[in-house]
Amino acid sequence: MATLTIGCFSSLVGSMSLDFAVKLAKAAKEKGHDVNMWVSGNGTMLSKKGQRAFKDYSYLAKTVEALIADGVQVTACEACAESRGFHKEDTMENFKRHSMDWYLAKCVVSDKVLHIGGE
Amino acid sequence: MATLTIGCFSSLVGSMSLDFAVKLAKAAKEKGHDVNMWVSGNGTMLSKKGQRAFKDYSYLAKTVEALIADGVQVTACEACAESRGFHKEDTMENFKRHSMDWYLAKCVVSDKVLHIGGE
Amino acid sequence: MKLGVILTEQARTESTYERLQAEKLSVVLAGNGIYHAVVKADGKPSKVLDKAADFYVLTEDMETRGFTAGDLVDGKIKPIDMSRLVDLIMVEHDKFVWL
Amino acid sequence: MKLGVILTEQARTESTYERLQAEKLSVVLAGNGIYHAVVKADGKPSKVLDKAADFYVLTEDMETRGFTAGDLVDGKIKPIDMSRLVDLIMVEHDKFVWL
Amino acid sequence: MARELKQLFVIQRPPYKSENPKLALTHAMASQTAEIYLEDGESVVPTLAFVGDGVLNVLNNQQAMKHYGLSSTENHVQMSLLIDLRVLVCKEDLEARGIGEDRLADGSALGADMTIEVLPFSAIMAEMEAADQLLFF
Amino acid sequence: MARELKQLFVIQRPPYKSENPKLALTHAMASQTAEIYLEDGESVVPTLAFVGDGVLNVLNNQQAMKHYGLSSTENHVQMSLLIDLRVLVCKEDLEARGIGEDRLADGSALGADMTIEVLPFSAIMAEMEAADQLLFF
Repeated sequence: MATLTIGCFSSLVGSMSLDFAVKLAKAAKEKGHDVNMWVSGNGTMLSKKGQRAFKDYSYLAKTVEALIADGVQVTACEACAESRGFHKEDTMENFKRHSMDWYLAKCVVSDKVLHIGGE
Repeated sequence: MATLTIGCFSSLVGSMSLDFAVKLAKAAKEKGHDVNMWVSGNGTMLSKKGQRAFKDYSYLAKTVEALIADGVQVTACEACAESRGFHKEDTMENFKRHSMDWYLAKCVVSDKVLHIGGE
Repeated sequence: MKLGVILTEQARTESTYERLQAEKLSVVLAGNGIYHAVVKADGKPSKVLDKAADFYVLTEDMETRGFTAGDLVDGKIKPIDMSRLVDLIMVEHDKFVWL
Repeated sequence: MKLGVILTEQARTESTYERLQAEKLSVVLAGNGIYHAVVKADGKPSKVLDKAADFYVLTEDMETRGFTAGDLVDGKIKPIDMSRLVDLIMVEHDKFVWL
Repeated sequence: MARELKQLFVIQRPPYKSENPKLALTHAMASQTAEIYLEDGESVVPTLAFVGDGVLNVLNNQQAMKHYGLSSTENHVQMSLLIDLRVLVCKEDLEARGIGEDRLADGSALGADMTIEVLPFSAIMAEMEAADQLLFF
Repeated sequence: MARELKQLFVIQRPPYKSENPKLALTHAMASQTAEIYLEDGESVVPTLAFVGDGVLNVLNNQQAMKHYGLSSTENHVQMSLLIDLRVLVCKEDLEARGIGEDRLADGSALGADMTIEVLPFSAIMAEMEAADQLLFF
């Protein structure tokens, strides 16, 4: 088995790209791979605690919590989060925050990287 | 003088559309018009309190506070905000929250509407 | 109707813009829409400019992206500021849309 | 190189995709990219399919948008699930990019 | 002042990649309750017009709930029909994409009397002209 | 294991409408400090390649600070050159847009030794081939 690092810049709810990233992380984990996940830009919305489930909106918080419990390292870009007013106390439990160098360092020790840019 | 209602769905920081909406609101207000502003979807990010100013990221919180103090009614879609984990206690002071009917009702009493869709 | 259109993307692939009709039509190039006013597409001026309309470009968005009025590809495009845009919206057109 | 590409937009206006070259090239249509697999563009199959590549479409994204394998415009497009995509990324290609 | 405001919501983007078209539908449906903010005699009547890639929103058989736990855009179209909103779809844009009219969302399962109106672009352009306010999504 | 990872960041979107190109630049620059997370002998070297509408990012005279209080994408390109990152720009894509090479960002004002390399797409394709990892923005 190998290591996959997924980076994602896309916003919560809107684009479905973050939904895709979370689904892919889950599928890779289920196949026995190690998975890291980096969210930056509007992707940091994923880290906000207290997301409410409505059926009209994508709801990813629960899946992300399960991934984290399952050993997936999920990390938000600290500066991107702070600029949006997401501080440490706004962050989902066990959702890490680091500067962008964390992502590059994870790439170094990963067999594969999928970077999801765009909105 | 007349009344302008601006609606905006675009995300904070990313697209510059929200920057445009805020600038237009300010310019219209300075020319003596009444202005209402509605943010929905990812636009509700504008309502998050505690946004930090960095020169690498758009920073609109201060301008929005000044607009509100100046009598511009700025309102976020409540469901869109809640789904993203932005609750009442996460919201900038005097930034209102209502359901979507507020926007339509403001349109009824406005001379002009500019609706900014897209990301 | 007197219709104003704000274009903010450099890529227009759908055909709504091409099909819009109005007695008076104004097109405001703002955000990344300013590229239609200052850069070419495959060596030719943007097709967006083919429309029978009055064209405006938001100076501040043009300058933000590294261009000035001297770069405009067509003399019919008028540089404006946000204050002038307010008048276009509030006084000179019936409806204004963000495409 | 063995290169995989994920396309998630229904509109491709820039030319990077057209110019990509690899000994082995796979294109995965996901998100709104699935429209290239199931709807026409001006009555013809999407130009995206002109590329010399292996084509895949993510079944769940196709179904989300109201289409099934019966709607595929070309028999060369293979429906896959997320688990199969993991193998394409982790095992069968050197690099995978999201265009 | 008694006033019925006519709004035309023009949806030009495809579903799911952007939340925009779904928000157009939910905002239009909110017209039902807008009166709590309005004076007597005031009301707002939105009409929905799908053009360009926006026509992809009104397809039937969307399985968003099954795959993403998300109510489908189709479902929102059906609900709009149920509350008697007019839903217009551009004929030429359906044809260019090879989408037959048998593929369009149907509100009757939910009990809607209204059906989707497939119209040439010229008729939708006339609706833009007639509307008091135009909102593009 | 000693290892130098070569990453190619391919930027295909224009600036400002999306935060994406600027994030590409800031992520690339973060390679300078990534070693705090790495073993001895490990390092990461990103190269930036601007193609398609992405070439619009590297223009000079961007006035984002004046008009939006925002550091310009040009400034980030200059900073990238200053820390000796390679910055590649597609020649054909500049030409198609009528942009001369005299319009490109210059890092020398900040003291950079590196300059932007204008290359045909085929040369950028060869860089994609040579890179260990490819990240598209």
